[in-house]
Amino acid sequence: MDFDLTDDQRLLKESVDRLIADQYQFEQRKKYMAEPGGWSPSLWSQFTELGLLGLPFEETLGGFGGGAVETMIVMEAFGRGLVLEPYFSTVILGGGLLRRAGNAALRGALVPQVAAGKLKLAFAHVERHSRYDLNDVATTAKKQGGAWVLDGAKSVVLHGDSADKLFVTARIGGGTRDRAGIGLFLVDGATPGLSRRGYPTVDGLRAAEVTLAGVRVGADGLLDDDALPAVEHAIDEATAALCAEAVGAMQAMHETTLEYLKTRQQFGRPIGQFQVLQHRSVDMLVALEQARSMAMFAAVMAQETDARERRRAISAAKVQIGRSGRHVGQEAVQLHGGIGMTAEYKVGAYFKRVTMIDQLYGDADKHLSLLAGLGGLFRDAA
Amino acid sequence: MDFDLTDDQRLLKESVDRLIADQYQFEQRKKYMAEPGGWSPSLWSQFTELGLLGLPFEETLGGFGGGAVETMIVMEAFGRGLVLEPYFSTVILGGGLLRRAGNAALRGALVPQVAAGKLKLAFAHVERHSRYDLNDVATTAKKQGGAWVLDGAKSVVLHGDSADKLFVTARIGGGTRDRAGIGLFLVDGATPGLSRRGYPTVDGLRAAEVTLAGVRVGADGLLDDDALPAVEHAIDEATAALCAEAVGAMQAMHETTLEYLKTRQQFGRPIGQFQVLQHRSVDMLVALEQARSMAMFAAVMAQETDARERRRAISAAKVQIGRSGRHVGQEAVQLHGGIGMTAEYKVGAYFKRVTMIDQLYGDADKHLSLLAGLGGLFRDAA
Amino acid sequence: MDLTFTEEERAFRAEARRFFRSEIPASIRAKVAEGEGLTRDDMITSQRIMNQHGWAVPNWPVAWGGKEWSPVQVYLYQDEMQQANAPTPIAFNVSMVGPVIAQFGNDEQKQRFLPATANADIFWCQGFSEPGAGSDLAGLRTRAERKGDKYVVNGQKIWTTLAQYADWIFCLVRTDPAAKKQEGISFLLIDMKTPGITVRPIITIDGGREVNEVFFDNVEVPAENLVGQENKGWDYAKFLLGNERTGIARVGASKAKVARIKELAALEQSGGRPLIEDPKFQEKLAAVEVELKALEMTQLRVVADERKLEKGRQNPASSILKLSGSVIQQRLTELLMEVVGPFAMPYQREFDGNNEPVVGPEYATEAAPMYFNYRKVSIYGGSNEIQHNIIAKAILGL
Amino acid sequence: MDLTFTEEERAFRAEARRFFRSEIPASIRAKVAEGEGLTRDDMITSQRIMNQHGWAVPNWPVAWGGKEWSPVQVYLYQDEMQQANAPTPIAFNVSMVGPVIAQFGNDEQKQRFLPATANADIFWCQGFSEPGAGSDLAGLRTRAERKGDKYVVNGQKIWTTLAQYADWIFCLVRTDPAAKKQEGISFLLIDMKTPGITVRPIITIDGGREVNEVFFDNVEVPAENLVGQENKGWDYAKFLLGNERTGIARVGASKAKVARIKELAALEQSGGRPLIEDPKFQEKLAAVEVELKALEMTQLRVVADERKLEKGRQNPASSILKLSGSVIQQRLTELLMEVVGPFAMPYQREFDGNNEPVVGPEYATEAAPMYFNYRKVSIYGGSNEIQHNIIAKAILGL
Repeated sequence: MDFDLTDDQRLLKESVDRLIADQYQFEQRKKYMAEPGGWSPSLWSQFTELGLLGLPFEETLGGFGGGAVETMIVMEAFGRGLVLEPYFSTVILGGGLLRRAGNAALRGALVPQVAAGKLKLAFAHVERHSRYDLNDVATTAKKQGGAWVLDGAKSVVLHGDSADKLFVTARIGGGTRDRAGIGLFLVDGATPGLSRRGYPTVDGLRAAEVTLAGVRVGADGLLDDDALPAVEHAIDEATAALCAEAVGAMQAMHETTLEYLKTRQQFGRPIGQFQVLQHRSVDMLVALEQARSMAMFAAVMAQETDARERRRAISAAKVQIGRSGRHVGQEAVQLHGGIGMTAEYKVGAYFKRVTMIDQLYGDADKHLSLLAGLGGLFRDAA
Repeated sequence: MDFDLTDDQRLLKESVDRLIADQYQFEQRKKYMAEPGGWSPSLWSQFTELGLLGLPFEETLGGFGGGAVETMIVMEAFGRGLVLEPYFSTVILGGGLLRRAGNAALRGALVPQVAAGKLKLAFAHVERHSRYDLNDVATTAKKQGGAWVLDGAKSVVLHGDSADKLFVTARIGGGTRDRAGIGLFLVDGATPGLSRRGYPTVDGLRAAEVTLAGVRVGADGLLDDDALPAVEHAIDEATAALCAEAVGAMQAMHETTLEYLKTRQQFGRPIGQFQVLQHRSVDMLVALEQARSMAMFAAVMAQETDARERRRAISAAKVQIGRSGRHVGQEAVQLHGGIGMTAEYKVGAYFKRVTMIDQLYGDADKHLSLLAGLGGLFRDAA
Repeated sequence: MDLTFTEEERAFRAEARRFFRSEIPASIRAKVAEGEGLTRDDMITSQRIMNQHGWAVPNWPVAWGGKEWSPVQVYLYQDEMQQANAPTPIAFNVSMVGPVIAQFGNDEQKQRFLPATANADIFWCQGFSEPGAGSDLAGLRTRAERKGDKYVVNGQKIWTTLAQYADWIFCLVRTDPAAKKQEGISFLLIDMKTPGITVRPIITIDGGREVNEVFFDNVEVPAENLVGQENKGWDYAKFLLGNERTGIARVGASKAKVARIKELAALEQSGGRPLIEDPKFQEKLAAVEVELKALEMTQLRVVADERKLEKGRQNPASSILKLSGSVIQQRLTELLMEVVGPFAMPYQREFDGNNEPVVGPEYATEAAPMYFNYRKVSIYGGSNEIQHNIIAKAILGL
Repeated sequence: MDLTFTEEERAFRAEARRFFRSEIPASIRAKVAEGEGLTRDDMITSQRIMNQHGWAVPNWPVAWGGKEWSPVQVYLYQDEMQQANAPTPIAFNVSMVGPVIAQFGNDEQKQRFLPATANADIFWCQGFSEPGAGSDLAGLRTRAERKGDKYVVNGQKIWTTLAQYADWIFCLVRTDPAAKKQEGISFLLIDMKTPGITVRPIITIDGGREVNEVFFDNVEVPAENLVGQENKGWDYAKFLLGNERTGIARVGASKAKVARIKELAALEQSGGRPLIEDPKFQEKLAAVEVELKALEMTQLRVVADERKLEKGRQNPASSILKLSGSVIQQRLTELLMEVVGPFAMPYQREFDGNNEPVVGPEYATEAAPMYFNYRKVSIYGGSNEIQHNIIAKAILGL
C-alpha cells in the first residue's frame, strides 16, 4: 500500500503539469478552440514530444510503457487544463481498443504512428437508441466475398471528425440487443460510403455523426468477431481516465471558487468571511476528495480482468464522480454568482465538462443501477 | 378556493389549542405516560366533554358532524401536544372503519358509546410479513355453523392493549396476497381465544401483539366480506390525519429550535447569529411549510371516492411528510446539540413521533413507489 | 376551508386556458416549451395580443388597464399562461417600471409612458446591478450629475437582461455621493438611443445572450425623466422589487416541464423499453411532482391570504416560493438532460452560426443549454443565499 | 503508487482478523453488531484480552506497551477490529488519558497509572464539557482552588460518557480565574470515589444511558494528581483531542453494518419477495457503499501520508474523515430502520425493565434506538458545524 509516485511518475507529472500551466491557461484555450478543427495541432506536437501519445503502449513499439497511474496523472492534468485535443479518443479509447482487440501485427503497424502523432483514432459505437447499453448495436456487417460490408449510423463519435481511422462496431450475428455477435472493425476514414459530420460539443470539444452506407472493409479489418468483452474493458479503462479528468476539473473549480471568495468584496468584506459560504466550500472539498479517492480506485481496478469485479469498481467510481461533479460544479457557479454564469469566465467551462463526463458511458444513476444489480461493493465484510 | 376556517372550525381550533396549551405541556405529558395504561383517563374525559370523540360522526348519533378539515385541526394540535391517548386508534382509525364498513345498525349501537368515551377501538391488521402491503393477510376466518372462527396473529396493533373492541381482518378466501377475499370482523376484546400483549412504542405510545386462536365471532361480526377497499379508504383517511399530526409536531420542533437559537449563548453571542444556523432554520421552515401544504391537500383528497386519485394524493402527501419530518427532526436535534439528544427535553420526543409516523402505513419511499407506479401526480398539464 | 375553486373561478380558468392556447401563436409557445430563446418580435407580438384582450397589465391601476382581479384570479391567469407555454408579459414593462410610474410618476410621465409600455411600443430593460455591487445592490456607483435641466450619467450596469432589445432603460443612479448608501439614489428613465450608451453582450455558459453590460459615458438625460423625487430612488426600487414576487414560484411553467418530460421520455428508449416505463425514472420524476404539488398548494395559501393581510405584510409561506420554485425548476432541467442522454452533448445553438440538420432528436438540442441556463434562477433577482438571509431576519427574527 | 497491500501487510491483516474473531468472545461481538450497549464487564474483558495479546495500546510509547506500527498497520488493526464487531479499546484509557500521562506525566504518575490504564484496572472517564460551554470548550467554569497540598474542586461537568462505569475521571478545571479563557486551565486526575462527587444519569432519546452529569462539591484532590504544569491544561487537552482522530471515520464499523443490513434484508419480505431483492433497496444501499468505499480510500490516503508529513501537519483529506464518516454511519441506521419496517415501533430496551419476549424479529429491537442514538455522532466530539468551521479556517484559509 503506497500512494507515492515513482520517480518516473513524478517526472511525468511535473512535465504535464508544467505544460498545462504554461500552455493551457483559459485564455490560451479559447484560442485553440477557435482553430479550424477546434483544437491545436501545435499542442498535439508538444504532446508527441513529451511522449504523451505513446503513454499506454509497449516501449518496444515506441511507447512509454505507462499503466493506469500514468494515465491518471495525465488525465487529471488535462482536466485542469480542459484539454481540447483528441487525446482521449486517440490514446485512451483508441489505444485501449488496440491493446484489447488488436493483434500484434496491427499494434506493430499502428502504435508507432499514434505515438508519433501521425495517426488519430476514434471509436464509433453509440447509436440513436442505444443510450448507455453497450450491447445495443443495430449497425450490420455482412460478408461479401472476402470482405465485410457495413451499414448503419453512429452518433456522437468523440473527435470522429478528425480521426484518420475509426473503430466501428457492427453486428455480425444475433439480435440488436444480444451480447454475442458484435464485431469490431477498423475502418479508414477515407473509405467510400463512410461519411462524417463534425460538430462542437457542449463542453467545447468535437464529435461527429458517422454514417456507413455499404462501407467495404477487408477481412483483416475485423479485429474481433465477438468484441463486446474487449469493448467493455476498453470503455471501463476509458471511464477510469475520465474520472481522473473530472477530478482535475473539480479541483480547478474548487481552487477558483476559493480564490474568488477570498477576493470578492460584498457588504464591505471578502465574501469568504460569510460562514455559509465557508461551510459550502468545505462541502465542496469533501465532494472533491471523495471523488479523488474513487478515481484512484478506478485507476487500479480498470486493469482487473474479472469483468464483474471491474464492473463494480468502475461503476462505483462513476457514481461518485457524477455526484461529486454535479455538486462541485453547481456550487462553483452558485458561489461565484453572476460571473459564474458567463462564458468568458473559466468556472462555467469546467462545469460543462464535468457535466458531459457524467453523460458519457452512463451517468451516475445508470451506474448505481449496475452496481446495485451486482449486489453492491462490499459483499462479505463479516 | 378558500383557506379560511368557518366559525365552527375556528371555535373547535381555539378549544383544542387551549386544551393542549393548558394540559399538554411536556412535563404534564410525562405524568400521563407514567399512568398505568400509558395515557390519561382524565384527559380522555376532557376529550369527551369537548366533543372530540364524536368528531367525525353524524350528529344524529351524538357526533360532531366534522369532516376532514375538523380532523386536521384536531390532529395538528395533538401533534403539538404529542397526545398519548388512544384517539387515533379509536376515533380516526376505528371511526373510519365504522363509517366505511359498518352498517347503520352497528353505527347506531357503537357511535354513541365512542362519542361518550365509553368504547375504545383498535384495528388489528398488520402481520409479521405484510410490512406495508394491506392486501397481505394470512389470518384465516373459517365458517363453522353460523359463526366464524378466526386464527392468526396481528402485530403492532396501535393501542390494541386498551381497546374494548377490535376490528380484525382475516382471510375468507384467496391466497395470502390476493386483494379479494379479505373479511373485516369486529371482535370483542374479551372473546375467548383472543389474547393481547401490550407494550410501549418508541414514541411513547402503546401497541399490542394480538393472537387469535380459534376466536369465535357471530355471523353479525363480519362487517364486510370483501373489505380491502373499505380498509384502504379508512387507512387513507387515517394517513391524512397522521400527516396533520406530523405537521403539528414539526411546527413545535421548529419553534423550539428557533427559541433555542435565540437564547443559547456560545462564543459570546446567541448562536442564532451564526449565519449557517440561520440558513438551516430557513430550510427547516421550507420543509415545514411544504409539509403543511401537503397535509391540507391530503385532508381534502382523503374523501375522494376514486381510489386511484385518492391513492396519488395520499401517497404524495406521505412522501412529503416523511421527507420533511426527517429533515426537520434531524435538524432540530442537530441544532440543539447535546440537549437535543436527551430524553428529558421535548425536541427528541417530537423527533421520535414524526419518525414513527413515517414508519406507519408506508414510509416515504414506499409511497413514492406507489405514486410513480400510477404515473405521478400531474398527468396532462399541457 | 374549501380547497375547491368556485364556479366563477373555474369559468375564469377555462377562459384563460382558451385564450392562451388559441390566441397566442403556437409557434411562439413551442419555442417557450423547448426553451428556445424568443425573438424581440415574438415578445412584442405576444404582449400586444394580451393587451388587445385587456390582459397585459392586470396588476396596474384600473385607469391604466388594470383588472382588480382577486388573488385567485391572478394565480389562475399565471398558471394557465405558464402551462400553455405562453410568454410571460414583458416583466420589465408590466411588473417593474409600469407600476413604479403608475405609483410615483407625474401625470405627464403616466400619459407618455404607460399606454406605450402596456402595448410594448416601448421595450424596457432594467439598469440596477453593477459590477462592484452584486448582492449588495445599494452599493451602486453609476453617477448622475444634475447640470441645468439635464442629468449627466456616467458608469456601468451589468446583467442587464435583454438590453439588446430595449428602447428604454430604467436605472438606479447615484445623485448624492455624499449621502449614506441607500440615500442619494435616484430612479431615472433613459432612452437607449441617447449618445454615450454602449451595450456589450455577455454570453452565458449555455451559449445564449440574455444579459449585457451597459456603459454610460456622459449620457445626457432630460431632468423630466426623473421619477418621483431626487434621492428617493431606493424607495421606488424597494417597491418594485416587492412587486417582483408575482408568479415567482413558476408553478405553471414547471407543470408544463413535467408534461414535456413525460412526453419525451415516452419517445426515448432505455434498456429496450420506453424510458418513461423505467420505475426508477418514474420515481425521480414523481419526487419532483410531490415538491411541485406542495409548492402549488403553498402558493394558493399565500394567494388566499393576500386578501386578508394588510398591504405589505407577508404570509411566512410566501418567502419560500422563490426558494422552492428555483430548486424545482433546476431539478427538472436535470431530468430533461437525463431524458436525452448522450444527445445532450452536441452543441447546436444557432448562436455559433450552426444551421445544420439536428443531431439526434430535435428536442435534445436545448436540454444542456437549458440545464446550464437555469443555474441562473438561484442567482439572479436576489440569490438563494440572500433569500435565506432575508427570511432568517424578517420571518424567523434571527 | 501501488494500492495493493504488501505481503507483510496482508499477513498482519490475517493475524488481526484471526485474533479479533477468535479471541474476543462471540457474545460480546454480537452485542456490538446489534447495537446493544456493552456492560462494564464486557468492556474490561475485551480490553484485558487485547492487553494480554499486547494489542491494547499500540499507540503508546514502546516502553509502556506501544507497538510502533506503521500507519497502514494501525489502519488494518482498526478495520479488522471494527469489521469483527470487536469493542474498541476503552477510548478514555487508550486514546485519551494514557497518551497524555505518557507524554506529560511525571515518572510516578506513569508508574502508577499507565499499566493499570492499559489493563483497564482503572476505568477512566473524561470531564471536559460543561453546561454553559458546549462547542466553546474553553469557556469551562469548574474551579480548582489550591489549598496546601490539595485542590478543592467545585463545579459541574456534562455529557460525561460512561461516568457510571468509571473509577477515575480526568478533568479540565480552572485554576486561574483571572487569566484569559484558554489560559488558567489545568489537567487533573480525580478518583471517582472521592467524597463530594455525584453522578447523575442523562437518558438519551434512544432510551439509553451513555452520558451523565458529574457534580463536584468541595472535592479534595491531592496536588500530586495534577498532570504537567498548573495552568497549562489547555495544551494537554489539545494534544489529547489531536489524538482522538484515530479510527474516527469508523470505516470498518460501517462495513460491518452494511454486511448486517444485507443479511437482515434477506430475511425480511417486501411485496412478496425478500427485501434485499428489491432493486430500489439495493440502490439505496449501493449508494452508501460507494460513499463508504470512497471514505476508505480517503482514509488510506491519509494513512499513507502520515509517514511523510512532519508531526502535526495534516493531509487536507484527513479533515473529511469525521464528516463523511458520521453521515455514512447515520445513513446506515436509516436503512436498518427501513429493513425492520413496522417492527421499528415497539420499544423493547431493557432500560424500562421490559423483559418480555421480543415483538417481531429479534434484530428489530435495536433499529430505532440505534437510529436515534447515532444522531450523536454529528454532535459529540466537536459537532459537524464546528468541524466545518475548523476546516474552512485551517485547510481552506477562509
